[in-house]
Amino acid sequence: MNAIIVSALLGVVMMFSGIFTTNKTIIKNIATVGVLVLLAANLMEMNNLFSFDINTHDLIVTQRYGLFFNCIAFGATFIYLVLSASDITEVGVNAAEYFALIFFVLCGVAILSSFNGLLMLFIGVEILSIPLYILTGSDKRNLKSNEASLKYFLMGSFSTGVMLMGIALMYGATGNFGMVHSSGLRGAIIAAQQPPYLLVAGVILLFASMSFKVSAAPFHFWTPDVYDGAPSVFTSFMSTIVKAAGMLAFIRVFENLFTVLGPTWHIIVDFAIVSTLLIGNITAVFQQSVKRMLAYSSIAQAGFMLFALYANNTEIAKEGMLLYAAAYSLATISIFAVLIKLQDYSLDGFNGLAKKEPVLAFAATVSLLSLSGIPLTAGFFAKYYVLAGALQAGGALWLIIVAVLLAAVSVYYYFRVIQAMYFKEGDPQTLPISGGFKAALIAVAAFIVILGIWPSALLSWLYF
Amino acid sequence: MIPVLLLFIPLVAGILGFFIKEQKAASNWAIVASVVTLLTAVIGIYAMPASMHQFEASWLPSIGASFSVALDGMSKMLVLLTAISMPLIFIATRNNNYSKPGVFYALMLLAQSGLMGVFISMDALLFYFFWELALIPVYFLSSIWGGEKRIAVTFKFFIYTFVGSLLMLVGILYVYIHTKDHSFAWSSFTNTDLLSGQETLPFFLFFIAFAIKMPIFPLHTWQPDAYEQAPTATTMVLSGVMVKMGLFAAIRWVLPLFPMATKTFAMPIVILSVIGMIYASLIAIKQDDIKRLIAYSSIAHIGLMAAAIFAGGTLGLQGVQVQMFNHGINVIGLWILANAIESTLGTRKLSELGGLATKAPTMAILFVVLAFANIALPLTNAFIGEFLLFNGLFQFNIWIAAAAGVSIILGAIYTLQMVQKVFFGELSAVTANATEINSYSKWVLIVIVIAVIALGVYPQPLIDLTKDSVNALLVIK
Amino acid sequence: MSITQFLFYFLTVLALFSAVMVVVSKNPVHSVLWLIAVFFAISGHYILLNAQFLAIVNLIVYAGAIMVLFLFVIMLMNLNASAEPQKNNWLKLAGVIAGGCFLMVLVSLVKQANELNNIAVTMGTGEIGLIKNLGKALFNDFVVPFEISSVLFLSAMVGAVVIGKKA
Amino acid sequence: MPIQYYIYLCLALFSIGIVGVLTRRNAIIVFMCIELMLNAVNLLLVAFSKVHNTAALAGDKTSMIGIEAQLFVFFIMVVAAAEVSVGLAIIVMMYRNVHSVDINFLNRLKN
Amino acid sequence: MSKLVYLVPLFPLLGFLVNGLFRKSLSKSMIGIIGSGAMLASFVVSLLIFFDVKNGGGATVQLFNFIHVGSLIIPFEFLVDPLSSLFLLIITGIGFLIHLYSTAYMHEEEPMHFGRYFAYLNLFVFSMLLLVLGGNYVVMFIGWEGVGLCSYLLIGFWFKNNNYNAAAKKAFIMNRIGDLGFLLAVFWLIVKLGTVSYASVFAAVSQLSATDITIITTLLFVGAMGKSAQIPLYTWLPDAMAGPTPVSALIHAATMVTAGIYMIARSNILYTMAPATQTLVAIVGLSTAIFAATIALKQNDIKKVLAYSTVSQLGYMFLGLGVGAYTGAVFHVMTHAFFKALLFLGAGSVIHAMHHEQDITKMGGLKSKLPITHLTFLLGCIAIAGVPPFSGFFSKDEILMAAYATNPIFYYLGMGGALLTAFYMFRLYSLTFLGNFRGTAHQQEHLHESPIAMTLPLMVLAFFAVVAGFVGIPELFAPNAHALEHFLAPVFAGSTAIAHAHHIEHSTEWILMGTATTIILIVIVYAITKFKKYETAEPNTGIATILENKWYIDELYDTVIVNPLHWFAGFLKNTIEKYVIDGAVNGVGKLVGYGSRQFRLVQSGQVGSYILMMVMALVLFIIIWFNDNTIMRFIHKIF
Repeated sequence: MNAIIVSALLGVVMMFSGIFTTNKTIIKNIATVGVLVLLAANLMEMNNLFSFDINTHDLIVTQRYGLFFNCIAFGATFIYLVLSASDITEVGVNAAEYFALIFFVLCGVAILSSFNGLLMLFIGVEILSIPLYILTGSDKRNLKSNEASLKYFLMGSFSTGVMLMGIALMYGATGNFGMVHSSGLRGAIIAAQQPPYLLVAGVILLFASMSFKVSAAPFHFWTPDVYDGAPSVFTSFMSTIVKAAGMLAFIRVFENLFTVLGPTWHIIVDFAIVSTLLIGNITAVFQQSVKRMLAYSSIAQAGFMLFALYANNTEIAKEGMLLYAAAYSLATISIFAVLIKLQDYSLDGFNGLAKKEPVLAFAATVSLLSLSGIPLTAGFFAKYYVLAGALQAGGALWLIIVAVLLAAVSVYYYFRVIQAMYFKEGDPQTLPISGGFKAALIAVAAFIVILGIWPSALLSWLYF
Repeated sequence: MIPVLLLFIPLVAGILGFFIKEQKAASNWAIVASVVTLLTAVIGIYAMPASMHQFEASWLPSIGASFSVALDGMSKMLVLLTAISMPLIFIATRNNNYSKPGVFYALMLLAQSGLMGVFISMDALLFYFFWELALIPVYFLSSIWGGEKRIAVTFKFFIYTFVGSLLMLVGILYVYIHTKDHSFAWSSFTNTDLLSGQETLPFFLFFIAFAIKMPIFPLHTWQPDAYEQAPTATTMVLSGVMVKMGLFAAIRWVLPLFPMATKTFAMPIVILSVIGMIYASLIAIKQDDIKRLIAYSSIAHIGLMAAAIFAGGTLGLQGVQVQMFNHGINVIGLWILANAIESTLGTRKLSELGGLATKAPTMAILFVVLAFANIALPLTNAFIGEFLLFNGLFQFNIWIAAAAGVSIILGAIYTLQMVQKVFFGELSAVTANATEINSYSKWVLIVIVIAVIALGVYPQPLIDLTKDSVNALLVIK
Repeated sequence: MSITQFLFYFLTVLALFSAVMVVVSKNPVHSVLWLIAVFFAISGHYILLNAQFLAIVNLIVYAGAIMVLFLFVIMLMNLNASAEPQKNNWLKLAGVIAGGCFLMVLVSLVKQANELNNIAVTMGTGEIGLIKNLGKALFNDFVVPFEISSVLFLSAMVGAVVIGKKA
Repeated sequence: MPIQYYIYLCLALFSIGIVGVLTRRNAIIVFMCIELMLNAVNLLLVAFSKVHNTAALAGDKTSMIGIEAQLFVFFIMVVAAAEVSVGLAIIVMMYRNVHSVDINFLNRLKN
Repeated sequence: MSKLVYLVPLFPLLGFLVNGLFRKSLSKSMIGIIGSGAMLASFVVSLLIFFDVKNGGGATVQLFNFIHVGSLIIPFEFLVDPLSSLFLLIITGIGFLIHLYSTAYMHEEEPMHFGRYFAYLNLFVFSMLLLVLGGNYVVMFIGWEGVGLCSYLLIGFWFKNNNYNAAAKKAFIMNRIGDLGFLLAVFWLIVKLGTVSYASVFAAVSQLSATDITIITTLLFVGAMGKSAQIPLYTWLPDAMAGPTPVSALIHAATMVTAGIYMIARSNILYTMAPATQTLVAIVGLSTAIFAATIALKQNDIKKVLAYSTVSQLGYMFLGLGVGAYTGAVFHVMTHAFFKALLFLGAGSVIHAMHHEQDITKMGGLKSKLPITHLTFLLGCIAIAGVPPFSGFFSKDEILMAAYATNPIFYYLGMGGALLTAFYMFRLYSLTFLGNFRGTAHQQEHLHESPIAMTLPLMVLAFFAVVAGFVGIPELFAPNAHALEHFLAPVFAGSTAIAHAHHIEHSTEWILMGTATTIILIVIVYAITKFKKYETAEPNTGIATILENKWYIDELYDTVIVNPLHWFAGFLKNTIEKYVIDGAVNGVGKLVGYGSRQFRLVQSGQVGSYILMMVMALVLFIIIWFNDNTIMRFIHKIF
């Protein structure tokens, strides 16, 4: 509960800070400190030091796993703010409000990591989504931003409708919204022996809408357009922390349902995984804009995260999910932080970056290596854990082979950026870059490498 | 402790190397580092007790992966090869100038570290780690300092091998799931009870990775291009040491893990390898570029080793072990010569060369010796290897051995053709102003030539070094 | 046919017809009005189902507040029928077919669902729809989501400000 | 009334909403159709709530089972209201920039 | 003494190293002294060993284990027995003479190349010694390939001339083809017996099946074909005349080409047990003898004639081996070594005098100008023609008699070849030394006898060419006078025990011998008279053209093997590699690119179509779920 309450309060604080000051640096610093406070609050709850004691009537259940995910999300947000907070303040005039919205999103993240029931899922998803519609459109005079915002909003609302229909049908079949193990949905399903038709229809609709949230194909269509149109700082946020939270929610909803739903489930998940990987990776190949390429790549990465869903409930997959969230968020935040500093988002805009800004190029390279899953970077273990989980859960080998082959395709487009930076001549225009920013980038890169050598550094916290 | 040192000396030296700006200093640093590695390897292998040859530390206990490295016969030999090659390469190419020399040498040292890791790791995950790590520096080396088409070619090479290694990763996962104690240790991997039907898929997942790396026909097309475009020093690493990764891995990981599948698929694989030998030899006959010629010749030689691995048998396996080392130093010698020719004359086209023996007799002699080593003339080191390899193949199947034998003849054709076109005949416009090979390369080549002949006359040390791993392999089978 | 049955059919027909009119009306204002009609029909259903509180809320919040907001916006923009250019007929057809398919598969599912047989909705009884009961539940069991909804509203509010404020 | 009738009704309303979303280009009408979909869901939830309540009443005369669905409907309305405010703001913003609410008018982002 | 046998190859090796490494700093005379001195030293040791063996010595000397893998042990061992000691003598003896000769012949070369020449020569002798001394097939193979290497180096000694290089390459590759056969035979032995040492192989020969023996011997014979220039692998030898003449004398007459005979003689037990192979050997040998002789009839290059004569004589030796006359074959090797070395060196002397003119139609009348050369050459010709009591007579006669005993047809054909030999040798002699001088005036002015370093070896060789035959006097003349047979008897003891002794009547032998000698003498006289008055070349017609062009065999090989091979290689390189294999690899990349372009179109940018697709996907999911059986079956069918 700590995270939910503190993040909501921090959102309010940020709202008011906009009233009392217009100094962007102060606002920025408040936000950065705020995230640390949030992180501290969450850690406290994790270590049973202090937590709000509220009777949630089993609507919210905090578990170590979810809290740990919160830590990752808040930590990633902290890094995000350190790297990009000054760019957030540059998007428009409402700097304080942007931060407030970010904290509201974090509140949604915290709900999604601890909900216990479809009602809280629904509310959490909405709290997560609504600020994003606004952040997407925050660059108000940019038509691309407008367009992205409108598309995101319409399609998001549509998917909300689908989700609600799914929930309604599930409720109709079981008379329950809860996920408490024996008396909730799961118990009802087990009791019914063969899953009732209405329930299945509802689950499919819910699956579709959750797929939409994590941009899994064939419900991914909004992703490239929205990520491309949104201001880059917010794309960075959306495509990492928010997406990871969505994925966590997805897994949490389904981890209890899968085992009882029968083998057909796997066909649908297979279909989703394959099409997500295929569309994400293949379409990214010919993108000329790095930002749009990263949008497609985030679809592809979602395909990998879906393996954690596929592997429902195996220990290794759950760890993998956390590691994936951390690795993917770190890498993407860092690459976006570099991207934002460039004037030209096209591939040619990166030409010769290594000569001009070696630190930026190096950090971007480490991030890209991590995204493509090369060993010694966190991305490798992330992919490794989820695939191992899928295999351990008795997954089909062909699915994993398809996945790795498409990962090889992903190397193609990630490395095109590395090639542009290191092997091509050019004179990239960059915004002014501070020493602190560079130091932070290096730190992130180092963190990626440390996780890549010793993932236990992160994962062992899960068990203490 | 020794394996750890072998891993970390080049690693640390490499990382430090990034900060050196000046050409000579960087070169000196690399030479010193690699010589220290070499000394460590030699002293460690020959003067230290066996207890120093192993090291194990906890790495990821939750999934059963550990930092487990060890030196057995086979890895000792390849470690020696790696350790010897690097100083030779660094000294021989000391006259080459690079932009950003510090980075160049640093990456070379990192590649060395990765290679060492591949050869010494006794844990599948660790092995995979190093397998990829060896590749990354090479990717950068080739892409930054390579030839005209370097970016596209290196990229193809990288993705090609990456596809293979990803498949191997799936294979590793598959076997891992089936280990009894859910561990990545080599001993657990060899101790699974996979049914023969279950072996097929992971066998091919592993095999394809190694086949691409070796490379086995028809997965070889990345190789000539990559060798041609990479800076010569990198090409030396690639063909001298790196292709041995595939062979080594096949012996270390495929044979003991999937004995039944190996038996089942030995025949098609051997046939494919032999086709590759003849095919590559024939193409080599038609090559006009020295580097490409050596590349195809290398494919042919590797094909023989691959065939012998899957043909099995003491003689063949022992032959592969010996030949890995021999081919490594021989081919490095050939690359040094190719580099010398290219750097002094600015061309690698056979059709533009000729009569170099008049201008550069020393180079000619060294080249001829290595050329004859390349075609496995007796009393050169390659003969021992090929003799054993053919023997192994012969025991497997007479007709295949006879067909493979054709490559002996074809090898003579293209090698002598190359020698003739480069060194004999009248001087051409290009070679008219040729000079003798520089003394760095010369002395390195002399060392190599001495090694070629010494090991050709008295190969027993090499055989004895690897005997235990061959025996171990046969016990498992 | 009892009165409730009659009301059910009447409200159903009304709801469906109005819904179709929402979709097919050329003039956005008409659409809004037809939508309000749908809401009324649905509120009627709520009453039939003894969900009186929801019926009222539906009317006040939806028909009253939200639809007025829509009307405001439409008026503000001065949109009329001609504002919407003709859409590609093929896409329209595809849309109708897709929607029809969706309806079809779900209906066929419900038809096959044996577990729903013999379950009838009894009308005119039950107390859960009463404000008293709902209020108790809302402020006891569901107080957490209720409070958390405030975050939702806050963010919507901030959003409206961010988007709506002249830059 | 058999429960199927309510399900059919709600599915029909929901599908009409979908068809509207698919066929209309006016962003406001598209949005209204989405509201229609939400209302279909609301009605379905209430109907189910009634069914489950009736079933529970057979065993326990004071059972409150089914009330959570009605509260769910309540929350849906809450969320819908919030969404509307944001959505209309976005639409207005778009209208300000391009003087149109045609959803296909903006298509810079593609491929 | 025999224990010191390693000294024999050691001296040439040292000579090679010293001359090779320090050739820049040594003077020519130093180089000559070192090169020849090494040979002399070897010769002396060989001589000692020979007498040691003659007195019942002999030994197997193991130096170290060359290869020891599993149960396979291949030691680096030397075997000293009558056969190898005899070859030692021939190699080091003639080798020494040729070294000596070379110091004068090659004197025009620059010191560096002079040193290189002697280094190669020493290396060659070293390899040849390994070949004959080797105590197992692998060591023999080392020498076997080593002589091939040296032959390559020496033929291409004047490396600026690309024709010479091509000839060198051809020699090496032809040899390699044979070597492959040899190697396969060795593998077969290893597989079947697990050993390659002569002693253990011959002891275990009974364990081999008849098929095994036939295959092994055939494969070994393929090796011999390459090394000893038999049909079909003979074409390299005539081309090998590109090398300096002493090299031709040493390699292509006296030593290297006899390696095949040595090897078969060494493996005589195997061959005796494989009658089928023996027949093959005899037939191939005989055909080669006659075939090469016909070509030699019409050659005008002095060295080419000698080269074809060599091929032809080697054919006789194989005939001897094929009919079981191992001693005869070895005997012929010995006598042939003397007179062929003599002839080549004599030819060298002529070429030297004629300023590198090799065409005999442009010579003539050299008799008076080069008296020593002339005389020794004539003796050589008589010896090779087989006139009694010159050495060639005895050895050839022994082979032919054995052939008669096996199959009279062999004899008649062999005899025909011998007549051809007499004819072309004396054609050569007459054209070169008799008649009028047909060269340029410049050449005539400078005609001179060669220096002593060249003529001395000629004289020594001439002496042996005349008298060497007496070590093998047939039983016909004096019972038990065949010293060589007695000396070699231990080597061939196994074969003698198995083989059916073919004895022909002494009367028959007398008749054959007499007739043959008479006809040969007639042919010689005919040839001398015919070519004495030769003035200008007349264009050849009919079969003569074919003979002049060597039966067009080189052209045939080019058309049937070389050109198709090159075409095929080009096809692989330019089509298969580029478009099929690499094309497939790149095709995958292109496919991904194409897919990418197509997938991008789905992203149309229109909300309506996005939602449409989402709805359709939903419908699809539901359909999938509720038709799971059908769909599962479908998916299982695919994967």
